[in-house]
Amino acid sequence: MVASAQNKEAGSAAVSEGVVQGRPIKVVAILCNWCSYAGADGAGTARLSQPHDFRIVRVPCTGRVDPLLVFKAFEKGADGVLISGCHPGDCHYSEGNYYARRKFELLRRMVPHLGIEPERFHYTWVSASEAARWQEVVTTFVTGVAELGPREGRAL
Amino acid sequence: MKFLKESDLPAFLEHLSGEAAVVAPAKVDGMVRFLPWSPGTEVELEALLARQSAKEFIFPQWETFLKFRYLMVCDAKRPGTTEDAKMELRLSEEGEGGGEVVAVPAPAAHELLMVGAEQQAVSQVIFGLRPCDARGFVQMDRVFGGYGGFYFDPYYHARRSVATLLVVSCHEPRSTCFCRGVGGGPADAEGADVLFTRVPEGFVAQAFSDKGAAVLQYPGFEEVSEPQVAAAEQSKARAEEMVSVPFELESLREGLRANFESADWQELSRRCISCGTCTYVCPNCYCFNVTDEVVETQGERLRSWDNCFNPSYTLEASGHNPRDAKPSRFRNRFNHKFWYYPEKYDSLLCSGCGRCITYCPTRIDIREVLSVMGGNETRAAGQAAGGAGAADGQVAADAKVGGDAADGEESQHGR
Amino acid sequence: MGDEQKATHPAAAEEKSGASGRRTLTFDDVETLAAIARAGHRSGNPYLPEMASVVEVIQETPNIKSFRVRFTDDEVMQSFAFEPGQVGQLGMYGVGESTFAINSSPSNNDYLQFSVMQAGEVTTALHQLSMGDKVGVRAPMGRPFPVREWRDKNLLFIMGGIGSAALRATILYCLEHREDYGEVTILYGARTPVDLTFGYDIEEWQSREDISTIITVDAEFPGWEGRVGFVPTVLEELAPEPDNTIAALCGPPIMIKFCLQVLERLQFADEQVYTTLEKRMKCGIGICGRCNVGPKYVCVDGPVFTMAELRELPDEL
Amino acid sequence: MSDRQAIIRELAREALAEGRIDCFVGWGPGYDGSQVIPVFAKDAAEVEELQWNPLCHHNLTMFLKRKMAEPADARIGVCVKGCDSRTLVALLQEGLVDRERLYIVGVPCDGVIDRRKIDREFAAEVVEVGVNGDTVVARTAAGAEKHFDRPALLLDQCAACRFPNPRVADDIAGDTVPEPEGEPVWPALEEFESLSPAEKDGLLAAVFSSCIRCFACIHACPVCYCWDQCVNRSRTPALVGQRVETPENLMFQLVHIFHVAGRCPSCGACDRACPVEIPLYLLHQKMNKELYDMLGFEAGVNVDDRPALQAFNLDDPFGQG
Repeated sequence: MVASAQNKEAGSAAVSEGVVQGRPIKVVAILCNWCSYAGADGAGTARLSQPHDFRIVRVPCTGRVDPLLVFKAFEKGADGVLISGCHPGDCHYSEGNYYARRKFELLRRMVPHLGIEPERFHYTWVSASEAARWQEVVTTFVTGVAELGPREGRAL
Repeated sequence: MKFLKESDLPAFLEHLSGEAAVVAPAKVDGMVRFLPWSPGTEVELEALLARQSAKEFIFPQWETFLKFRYLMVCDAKRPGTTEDAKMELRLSEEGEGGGEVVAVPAPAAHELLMVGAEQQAVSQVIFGLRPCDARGFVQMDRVFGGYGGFYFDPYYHARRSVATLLVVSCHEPRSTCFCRGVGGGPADAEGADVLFTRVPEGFVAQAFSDKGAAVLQYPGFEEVSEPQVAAAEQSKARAEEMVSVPFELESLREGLRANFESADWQELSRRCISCGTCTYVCPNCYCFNVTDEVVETQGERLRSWDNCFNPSYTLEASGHNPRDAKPSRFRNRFNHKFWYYPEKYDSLLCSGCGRCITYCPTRIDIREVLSVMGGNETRAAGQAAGGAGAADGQVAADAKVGGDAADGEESQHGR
Repeated sequence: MGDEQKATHPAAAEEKSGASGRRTLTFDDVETLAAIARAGHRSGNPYLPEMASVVEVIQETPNIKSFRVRFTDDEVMQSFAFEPGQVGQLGMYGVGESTFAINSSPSNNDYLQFSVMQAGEVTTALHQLSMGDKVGVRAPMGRPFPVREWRDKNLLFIMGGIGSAALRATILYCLEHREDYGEVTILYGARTPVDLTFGYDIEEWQSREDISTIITVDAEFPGWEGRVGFVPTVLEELAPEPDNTIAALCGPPIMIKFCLQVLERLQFADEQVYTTLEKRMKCGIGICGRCNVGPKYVCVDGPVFTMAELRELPDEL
Repeated sequence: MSDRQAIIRELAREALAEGRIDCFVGWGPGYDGSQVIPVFAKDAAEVEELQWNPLCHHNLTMFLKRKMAEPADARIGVCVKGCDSRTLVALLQEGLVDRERLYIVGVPCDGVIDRRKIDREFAAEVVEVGVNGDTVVARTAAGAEKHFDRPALLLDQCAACRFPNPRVADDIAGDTVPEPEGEPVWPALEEFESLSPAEKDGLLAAVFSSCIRCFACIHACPVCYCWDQCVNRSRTPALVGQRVETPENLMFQLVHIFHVAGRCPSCGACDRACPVEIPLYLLHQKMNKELYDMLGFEAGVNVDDRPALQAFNLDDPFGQG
């Protein structure tokens, strides 16, 4: 994640008020309702500091998340997409995230192929009790995207 | 009649690009396509046909009809009159020009809806058209030009009236060309403002309209010499020879009318995959769709190409689809071109370029379909009207069917 | 209304240049029709809707609402003219447009009424309209019922379900010029009494002496004392006299199919029977190519057709 | 080569004569001697039209998918090459084709000629392509001729083909050809994968700006079977709008590519059907390369496998983080 020095300095300075190079970065976080959404909620109630410029989409299960929704988000101007669900094995629907895991791994390998920097897409697992882990996951991800700055893709 | 040296062509186009956008065929990684021309790009006239006709430059694949925007205007600043609303629009930093305030909210309403029609037409010069491409525009002009007392399309008309069509007659027609079969020809001037014909070291140019005459004022043109005129005539005659007339035009409309329920449509459409390539590479197909595209509170109503092979083209909200089965959609394309359109607009909707044959993924052959439906050739199994040979066999026998293009009612109007 | 650029009409220009003759439609000549149709498009741009706002919403049945809309520009509202049977495109910016019969009376310059059954994307969005909301209207369109030609004839209106919306304007026109016509019979059927639209009209029509109104529902329904039976069966029992009578039909295809058979048995000639078709439409002005039945476009050559004309067209309804 | 053609005709004639099938789908003569078309043979005369030669590039499985066969319950005989058979296996894996009404004639294949490589060498129209041994002769109507050596003319994917013999068949036309060993290779991707993100973005933007949304790639794809209900035409959800330009054109193709993930064997039918020659292999071959790296999975190889994304196992070697 080597960002040019100038970009890095601008990135970290600007992330506090969420405005980078004149346009606020847009990050979409797709969270599964049973674990990651609850974890993020927990982080919120525990007043753990986290960047505030990302939008959460709550889904019943990451197994339902169609990879095309991620590409559609990028096409409509998202600068970063994070997907987080239950740890494999804890899925409320028992096998949702096993299917999801394969789809997102394929997605993770195809996103760079379209000229989108790899750091702009990440999928992971955060359980309902791991508020601290959520804070760490979302902060690193959003800071990483902020450092890259708004995306000027022309293909997607 | 004037003469232009081959070497002067780039200068001629550069002169034209002074006040108009020039479009010309160019070869880009193996494919010849009509592309915006800029000085220094080489015009490709060797290959006969560009991959698609130049239709998209006058009837673009998508264009904006109108833009709209919902503005939530809070009471404090609620404009009392249209003037205030316009002022408020100009002040709001993201209010771009072009939008015109047409509605002032009724006292109770708090929503301001602004609508602005989009109509800008860049004048264009399209060089390197073939006669079949130019004829495509003539046939579309009738639809969009309100022929027969129907409606008039300002978007198409705005572009068409400022477009100049420079046609280059064909030197080596392809086996899939059948312009003479539909009342045209490899050197036909219908729709052309200037017709160029290739002769040794240059082109003989003849104007056919005021726009054409204006183009010929360019000083680079020289007086044409007798041998050059003769060479042009000879090249036209030679090209005329090479184009076959694969089906009978005279009885075609009646044949299509009589064969509406024929099982042949099922046979002929078996290998069709109902995609729509034939209609999008065709210089004449003009059917379109109108959709609203909105992001949050602003968007536009836009027109985009559509085609009767699209399964949801006639799908009604009730779920009923009058043309649900593939053969009925397949049939509609040929009926529209050789029966429905002629009945309403008194000309054919096909100029015989053959692109629909060349670029169809399974090579559906319009000549075969029309000779079967025209009732003058029983359907030989898997046999294409124009082709015979096996891979290791002989060249396609040029099936001469019905001799020269009969001067039936359609082709007279088509002239 | 957008740019005021007045586009001259090349068809008129072409007219002078002697292009082959204009194709005359079977009823009135094209001049009046084309002039009426274009009256609504002041800017010369037939794709640009006229802005209107909803003044009243009537819940006719659980899935049918009538919207009374008034053009925002009062001058347009006053000068607006249409013939009974013509249609209009009612649209919401951001969703799209759909074609509906204008079913308020042609003499009413206060509002236009469109009845919308919820079926697809646009109609579902229209059903969320409330007072004061803005809509786009492109009207009038299409070929109307030739009410002037029907003078001194008996009229038989046969309607099913939402088909009533297509004939209401014509019925209102004929009732306003009642003396011009012979006997007027209205046969209107629906699946259940709840599905009967225009309850406010039905009472008035049933109370009038000079017309006979028969309302039927498909099957017994608690609390319904009126007639029970499918429209075609009731039509058979009614056995109207064919001579000097015009039948105007609109309803679900199955009803039209059986009613036509009944009318045929009653010796109604094809020229006497009119219907108004419904197709998927986009431009509404005879250009985009999709609403054709054979060579005829339902949006400009129709939606009103006589059975004689429909028999000539290929069977792809 | 012609003995395979003779066997195909023989098998088709028998199947039709014994009434086991209603029609036999194969390749037949096109409108000139330089190409073939899919042919639906229903009687002995039409069977004589059937051909087998290196020009037979169509994947005839596309005629077996939903709402394509006429009538829907017709019993169909079909010719399939190696790659075609993998798409048929993919359909069979999901039970989307009734195996009972199919009579599958497998055709061992040693490479299909890429017609575009010939056309690029000529300005005029090529009207005849003759193949004898390892040389290919292409001629225009005016008689201009060019000779090519056959391996150079093959489709790129044929050079890297791992399954030239049909994966499923009732009968095989002639003896099988040797199958290459070793890992799959993706030569066509190397150049693109070496580009920087910005260069990839620029190249894809240019390539997909010429897409005309004609749906030929989707309708020609045997495993893209929603085709008349395709989400690319729907407005609910509106994944793709009607602005026919790059971002939505690429989205349009991603809908196709990701819906066939794990079922598409990169047979190239979409590349060949595209009228504006968009290199779709950049997407579907890359997807198949990644699926192989991830799971060692190759689409449409065994009828009783599950497509990659419709199955899982607990210890998938990724997604731990």
